[in-house]
Amino acid sequence: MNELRELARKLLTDGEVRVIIGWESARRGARPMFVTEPDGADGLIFDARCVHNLVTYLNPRRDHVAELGKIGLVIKGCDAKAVAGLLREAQLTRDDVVLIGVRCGGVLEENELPEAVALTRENVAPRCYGCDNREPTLVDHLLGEPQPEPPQPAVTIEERVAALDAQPLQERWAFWTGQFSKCVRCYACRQVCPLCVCERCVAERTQPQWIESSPHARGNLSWNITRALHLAGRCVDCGECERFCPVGIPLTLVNRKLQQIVAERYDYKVGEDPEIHAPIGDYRLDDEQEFIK
Amino acid sequence: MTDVTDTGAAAPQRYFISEADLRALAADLLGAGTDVIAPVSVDACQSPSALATAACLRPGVAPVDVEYKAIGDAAELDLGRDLPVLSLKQFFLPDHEALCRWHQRGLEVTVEEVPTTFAPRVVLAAKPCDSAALAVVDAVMNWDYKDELWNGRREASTIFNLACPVIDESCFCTAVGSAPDDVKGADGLLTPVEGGYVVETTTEKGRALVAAHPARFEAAGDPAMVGRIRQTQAERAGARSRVAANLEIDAESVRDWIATHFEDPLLASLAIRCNGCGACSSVCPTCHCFDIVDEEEGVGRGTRRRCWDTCQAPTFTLHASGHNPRDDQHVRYRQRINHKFSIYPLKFGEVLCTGCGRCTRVCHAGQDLVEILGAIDIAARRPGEAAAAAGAAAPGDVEAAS
Amino acid sequence: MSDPTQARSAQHAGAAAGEFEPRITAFVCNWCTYTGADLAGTSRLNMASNVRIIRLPCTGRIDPLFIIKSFERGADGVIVSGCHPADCHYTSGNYHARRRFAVFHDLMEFIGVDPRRMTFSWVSASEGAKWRDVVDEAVTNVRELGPFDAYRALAPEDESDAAEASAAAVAAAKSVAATGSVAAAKSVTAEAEAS
Amino acid sequence: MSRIGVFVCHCGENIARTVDVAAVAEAIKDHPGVAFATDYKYMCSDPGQTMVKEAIEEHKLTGVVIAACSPHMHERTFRRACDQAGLNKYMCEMANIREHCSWIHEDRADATAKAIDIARTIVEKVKHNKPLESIRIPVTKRALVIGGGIAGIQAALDIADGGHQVVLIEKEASIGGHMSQLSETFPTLDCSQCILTPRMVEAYQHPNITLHTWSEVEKVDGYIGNFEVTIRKKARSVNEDLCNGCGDCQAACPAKRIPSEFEAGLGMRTAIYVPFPQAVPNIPVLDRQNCTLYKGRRKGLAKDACGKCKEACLKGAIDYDTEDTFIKEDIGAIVVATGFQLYSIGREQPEGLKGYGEYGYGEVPDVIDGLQFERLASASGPTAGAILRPSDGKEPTTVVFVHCVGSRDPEKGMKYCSKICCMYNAKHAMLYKHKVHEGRAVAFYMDIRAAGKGYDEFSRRAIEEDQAEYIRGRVSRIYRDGGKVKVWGYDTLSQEQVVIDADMVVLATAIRPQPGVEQLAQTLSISYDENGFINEAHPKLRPVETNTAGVFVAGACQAPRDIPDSVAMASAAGAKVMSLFSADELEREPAVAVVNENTCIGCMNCANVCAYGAIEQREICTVDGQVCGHVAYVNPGVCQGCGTCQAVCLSKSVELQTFTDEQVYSEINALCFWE
Repeated sequence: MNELRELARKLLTDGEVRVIIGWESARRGARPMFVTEPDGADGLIFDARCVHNLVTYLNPRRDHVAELGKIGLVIKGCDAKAVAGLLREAQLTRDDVVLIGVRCGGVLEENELPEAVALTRENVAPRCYGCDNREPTLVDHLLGEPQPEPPQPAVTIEERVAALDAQPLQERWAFWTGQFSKCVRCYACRQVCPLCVCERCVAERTQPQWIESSPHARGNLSWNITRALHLAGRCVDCGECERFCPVGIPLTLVNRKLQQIVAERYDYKVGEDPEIHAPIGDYRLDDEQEFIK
Repeated sequence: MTDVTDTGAAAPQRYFISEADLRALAADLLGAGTDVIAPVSVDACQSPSALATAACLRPGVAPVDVEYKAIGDAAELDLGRDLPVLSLKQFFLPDHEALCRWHQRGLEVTVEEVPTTFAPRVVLAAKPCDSAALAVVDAVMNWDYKDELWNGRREASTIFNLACPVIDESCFCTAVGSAPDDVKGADGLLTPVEGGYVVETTTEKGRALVAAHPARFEAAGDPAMVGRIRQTQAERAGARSRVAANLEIDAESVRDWIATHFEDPLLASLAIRCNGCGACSSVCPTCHCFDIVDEEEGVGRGTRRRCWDTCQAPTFTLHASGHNPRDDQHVRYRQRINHKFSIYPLKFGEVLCTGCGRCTRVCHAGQDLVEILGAIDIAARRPGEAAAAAGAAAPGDVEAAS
Repeated sequence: MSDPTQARSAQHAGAAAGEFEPRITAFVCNWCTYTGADLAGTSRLNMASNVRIIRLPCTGRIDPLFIIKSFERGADGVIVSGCHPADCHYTSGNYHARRRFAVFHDLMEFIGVDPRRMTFSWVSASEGAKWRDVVDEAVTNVRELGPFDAYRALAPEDESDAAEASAAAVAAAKSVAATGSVAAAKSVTAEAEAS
Repeated sequence: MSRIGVFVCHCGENIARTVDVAAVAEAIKDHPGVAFATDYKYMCSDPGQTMVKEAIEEHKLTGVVIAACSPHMHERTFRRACDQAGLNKYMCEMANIREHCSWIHEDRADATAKAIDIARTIVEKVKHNKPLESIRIPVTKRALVIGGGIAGIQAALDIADGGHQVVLIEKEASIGGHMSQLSETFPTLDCSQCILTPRMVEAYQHPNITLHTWSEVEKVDGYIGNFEVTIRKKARSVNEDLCNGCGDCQAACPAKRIPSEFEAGLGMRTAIYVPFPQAVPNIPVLDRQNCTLYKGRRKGLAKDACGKCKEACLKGAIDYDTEDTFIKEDIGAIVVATGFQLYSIGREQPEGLKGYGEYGYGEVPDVIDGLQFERLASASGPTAGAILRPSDGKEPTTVVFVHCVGSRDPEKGMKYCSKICCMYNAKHAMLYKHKVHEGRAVAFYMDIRAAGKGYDEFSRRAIEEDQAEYIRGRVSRIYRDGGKVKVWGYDTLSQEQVVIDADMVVLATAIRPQPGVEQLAQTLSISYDENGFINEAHPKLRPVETNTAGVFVAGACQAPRDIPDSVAMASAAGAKVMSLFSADELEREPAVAVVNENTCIGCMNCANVCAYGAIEQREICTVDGQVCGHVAYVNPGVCQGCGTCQAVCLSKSVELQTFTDEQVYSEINALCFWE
């Protein structure tokens, strides 16, 4: 932690960055912190409560953050994939940001706690299970000691996806239409997604209106399918969409399913290399086509 | 805030209703074909239980949510639980509703209006912060154009609040002129006591409901009532002070400071972590902005609907020209604060917030209205300390500095 | 492959009795499948009449939104068809489409849509007969699955109800009947009943 | 508000038999936006078209739908008609109720219902059509011809004679290509250089042709009509303007034992050299690899080891320090004519080829390939035309010619037939017999492929008049046996082993594309097949076009070709170029994608999927000219209108005109099955 504070203080003092975006411990638990004064650096923390994918603040839609000037961003391994995503799609110039990587041993599912608690099968964020990227490589600085593997959660995301896959079609339909019918179209999932970079979302087009704007079951289904498809092969599995969803739609399950699809079909895994093309928009002559007559 | 010991209006009638009688009352109403809306526990998955556990149940997340629902059976009543995820707003300004429908054949177009009168319904155990919100929003729904759909639903509804038993660090109703036992916007109040509830009616509608079901209510005068009431007095006072401990502000000072500090870097700095997700507006009992959309159902036929919108969305103020006067998130967040705590009170004399704290609870970026109002209050009343408080980043001032 | 003649005879019986008639929207590329369908015509290959073709330059142009919207508008099934791999008039449009639809296909299945409602095929300009088979098979499959009521059930409660629709349709039918066209009248009524 | 006219065609009985056309017209009248609907026996007939034109006038139609046959059939017809009536032709669409309806259905009710739906769909599309103007692209009337062989020369001359500027580039020091190496040509046995040299000179002196020898294509930007080509002029060390071709430098050059490429290794040249006496231009190049001076410099000697040629040059044309230079040319069309090389079938092989070590090529001096024999037979060759074998310069009394060495051999060589070998083998046999009357010419062949005017007669003459012995069979082994070359073969007709003591063996080796053609193809973004031959746009109908507009192909770089084929192809390519140059502007259908710069975020997904490289990144600026971001830009000259970019654009910021989202949405909407 001191390591992090020292570095932040130095970067700010040397004027290498104008703001450090990291985490702080506040009234209701850990939350993003924006440090512009060297002394503010002492408020920075990194522990299992630091769930937020701060890369979302690099998203070009965040003018008010960009206005602060050059950013020093604290990222976990999983967050680095989002940075790679922005670079891959020309939404970010690598030199415009200083990346401070922190070695990560997994984070909590519920982060609004006065202080960090030890990770257990019950409280660990399921997405951390099997994480292969706990030490970001895309970074300018890598801090912290190597961390132990996070524990296996009581219920893994794979198990939940498998549980759905095991259900008959009608059950799955009932489940998902039920879930999506809760959606009130606040679009929080989109706003917090580091990869939802569009200036004007297709959901806001009215001519033609591919996606009905009002939150009824039919429009909600179109929206949620489209959101998922647009992230196919791009989603970095940071889980922010689900975390921010005020009505608790398990978007992680859809995202994970799509990760499985591109992995099985195209042997593709979202990674930290911006040079590797996303699977959609790319092709191989011998892509399997068993579903095509 | 309505003090039960002394009211400006007609003194409240007091009754007692037992847990059983309350359910019986609900059953009577349902039997008579009256909709009964109440907080109920719902399966977070609304799906076969196998899936509920396997697919939805996430460690650390409650398997059930509390929601306001039109119940089908008195047994569903589940009073006294947490604050519902969505406020009571949805029953007066639904997230989407038809305004009219159109049909076109050849060159002839017919428009079909929607009804603006509604069947009577009863809301049981509404949260005081939710009913109060309805009263606050009544003002904007009637100051110029009379919103028939809103008013129709208001008139059709009889609301009984439940003195709030769940108070956490995000609550601040007392700071914005409400209270955990407020009856504002409601027709009566239920206060839990041994074996049931003390019932107070504060409006004609409230009294009418009691009058219609005499068998369910024990009238006052019963000696036991005195004790019960004394007990509730104490609990209610305690609840109020617990909320007050979270936040105390001078609403007028805050109102005037915001009005005169539009460009103050503090406002920008307070907005810095906001992602503009707009979830706060969706769950807010007082946010009432809506969008109007035409949704086709094939060639020459469709429905015009209004649905919730939020000033936190960039498209909210996007002009046809492409220009956007609020093209930046901290500006949009300022608008939210400004509208609720300055513009609205200046226009309608009331703060557009009842301190339910939903916006704070729902914000996973850590935007904390208790903290934000506190900071503004300090700036307004003790400018010296404000400077220190505004240590955090502010796009405005950094820009100025650079 | 089911027996196409069966698919068709069933259909005519159905139309007459006003029973369920699958409604299928087809999105096809201009150079291979559309031309293949033309060939089916010039070869007078009789096939089920439940499919409505929308012509696009290339399967590469086809967006999953088209399919979703078709279901929203009451289609019971969709067909997407284009040039065989390596035959794409635009060299690689169909390869991109293939990936898009593979992912879409799997996702829809996960969401609970029966994949048999979505037929994907490669039909070249010389495969009029294959187009016939694709159409007939799709119709047979969807006929077995029945109407896609699950999707229509998602319609908002305040949407114009079917009664109005059929009323309107019957009115239309009358206007058409007035011109002495029993055929069209019957067809339009059939639509009304189907909805 | 749209005013659409719908015209339902009976097509005689073709549609009316199964579709109640009157009912279709009647039903469509109720469709929102339809101002007029009718049916007629033959819409495509003159009266039919007139009906459309008059209706456009009378009903002030904003769009026209012809419910008839496939758009592939008559779209042009009706669009022309609308155009004549003053309605933008892109406001007219066809509803296909014949091929897609009346011809494939029997039940009248079903067919009629479907026809109504089809008409509705297209009406909805037309309601969202926009008037479009065809795209005009300026054309630079200047052609680039790559390769100075007979094909390149022919194409260059044809285009130049057509009055257009041509830039002809050749990577060797002289134009002429392989044809200049040949002695006589089949089937007429006229001297190759006698017919070629005048063409070379003509090309060199032509006022419209700029010749760059010792040059290669470095880079190609732009698109049809507007290429910018960067040419690398390799350092020649000889000033082309000063040199008068006197040849003193060659005489003075001490390095005289360098195998001559032109002589196929049978003769020697100096380090500074003109490839052959008739070279065009007659200006030497300095072969830095073999030059004593440069060898010295590479070793890092303080002082130049030689300099004789410079001393010898009275014009002072020699400069040892010249470097590669680059010139940019604005070009409208490109002809690729890079020609071929012979499959060198020695033991050592590049690119994993197996080679034919068992034939002793490269080891047995008297085993030579076709081009080497051409040089032996050539009057200007190392032996002044006398057939003398390389090992001892004696006249061979028995010469064996082996066909199909490396051709038609999927196992070890190329799958394809090299096409010209049968003919040149016959020619070689004849030339040999004409010069060595007592000699014995034996040819091992698989099949005689002599399709072509006078070809079969020619090969028969070799057998019947010149007594060349043709043995049908393959050769298994060739090796040195004292003064002889033993040839083991098999006669498949007499089913006998054949062993011949030959004095010399000529191998008809396979024809392959020039080395480096793949890189060139990539530079031009044209495709090539597994063997490296350039792909034509269509094997039958577009044989001299490539899949990149404005780039054409001629000669043996596309497939093995003989001289007449190459020349014909070159003229065809020339004609294509000239038709492209016939107008100042190129007119294209406006079916291209257009980017909405207000919503594009420049993620460039569209560029990734564009098969034509039509999409590039473009900076956008604020009103005060500050760069504020980048967006995608679609070059209408290159876009082919597939719309793949639109489907991958997440924000729907690129629209394919003629198939916009509005149009497709409306068609889907028209098929609303709720009504």
